[in-house]
Amino acid sequence: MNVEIILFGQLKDIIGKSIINVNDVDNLADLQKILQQSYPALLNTKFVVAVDRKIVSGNIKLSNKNEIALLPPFSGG
Amino acid sequence: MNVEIILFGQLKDIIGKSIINVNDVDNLADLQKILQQSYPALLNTKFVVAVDRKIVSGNIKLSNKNEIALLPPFSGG
Amino acid sequence: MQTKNMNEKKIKNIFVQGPVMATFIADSIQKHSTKTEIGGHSIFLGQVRADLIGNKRVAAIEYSAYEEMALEKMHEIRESIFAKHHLTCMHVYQSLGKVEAGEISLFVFTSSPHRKQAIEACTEIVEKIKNELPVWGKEIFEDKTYQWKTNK
Amino acid sequence: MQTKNMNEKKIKNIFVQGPVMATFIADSIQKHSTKTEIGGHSIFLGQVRADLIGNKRVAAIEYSAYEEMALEKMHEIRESIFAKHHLTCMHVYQSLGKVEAGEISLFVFTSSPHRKQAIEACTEIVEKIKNELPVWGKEIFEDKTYQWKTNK
Repeated sequence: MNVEIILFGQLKDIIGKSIINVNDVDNLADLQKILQQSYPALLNTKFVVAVDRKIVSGNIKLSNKNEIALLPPFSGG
Repeated sequence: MNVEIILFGQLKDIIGKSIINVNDVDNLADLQKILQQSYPALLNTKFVVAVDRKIVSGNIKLSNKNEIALLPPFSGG
Repeated sequence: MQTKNMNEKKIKNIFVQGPVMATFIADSIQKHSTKTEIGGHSIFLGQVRADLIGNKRVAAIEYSAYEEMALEKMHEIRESIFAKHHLTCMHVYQSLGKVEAGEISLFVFTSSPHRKQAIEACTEIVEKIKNELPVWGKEIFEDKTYQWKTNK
Repeated sequence: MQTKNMNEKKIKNIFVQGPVMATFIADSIQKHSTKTEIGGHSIFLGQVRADLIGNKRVAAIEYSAYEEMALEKMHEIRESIFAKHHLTCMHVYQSLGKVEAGEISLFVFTSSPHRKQAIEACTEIVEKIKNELPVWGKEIFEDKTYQWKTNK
């Protein structure tokens, strides 16, 4: 399954895009592994994953209906 | 010795004046006694005494060079 | 007397006649745009409430003060606040005279490089003003009778 | 989907393009003069600091956000604040895009019958905004290079 991932803040600079596509992934653990292989710079970068606009942790199922985003540390205000 | 006393807030209403004069007084304890005799309504009224713009307590000497004021509870803001 | 005059010079006026206007607040905020070391401003505004007391509605509060003592006390408060908190600046305005319900009677404004200092200082100043400044409010009802306000 | 639409309707926008202007703040204050149950307003303003980082001076911050998520989160924060504090109203404005040093990028405004509730709520909202809203600031130096801001 192909999922689309939205990037924000410095992650856009690090990866050089604001949206990336990842193939053959159906859970969060696999996604994290694939991302780190494809973009080694992410290993040195703090971020959390949001699925459908909620921050998630642990291993959860993903589908291409989910809105998936990588969020670096917040710095609004 | 004659001292002049400035009144504020509801004390002006209670006494009906904004300045009163008290004769033959040279300390705070005597002043309090004379005030309560001359204005019995003060017995039921909360107030503090300021001498030269500082709140004072206990018995202190007074002279006609002091600025003496009676202050009801504050309600600014 | 020289010393006394020098101290008096530093004493800032805090009193304004009638309500504090929103445009005055805006001007005060705008003036801080040149102070680029500031990261956070904290503002408190006291507004006159149309309280129902018994069956009477408060229409306005008329403020009076022992002005000279209040300014001396405010000067002390200012010095203690600057000694305790890292502030860039601090402004206080208290109304005298009549302020209608819905209008603003107190404006406290603190600014600091970091938000926590500005917020803590502002809150502390408001409490001190309510408790320590010789200022009195007379609540005037719609029928023109009145009672003296008491602070909580 | 009906339920979802109803929820979305209640979600208020908080984002403004560019700086929050002092005149906008004044208008916002002025609008509350008809709410005569209010006794105190608490306001926090975040201002962009011209920090010196290494030997470079911050000239502006450029803000971006995951807007949909930020608005949903802000809606949650709003509901939790109203559940906890007795507020008459609450307003939040966060800048997007470029805000120059000395300009205002965050405006939080709470009002309540009594000051303590307004002050506590305002402080709590500011902390939640800094920690929980997906908003990012890019510090742009005078030489046009930049670095991503980190909140303390």
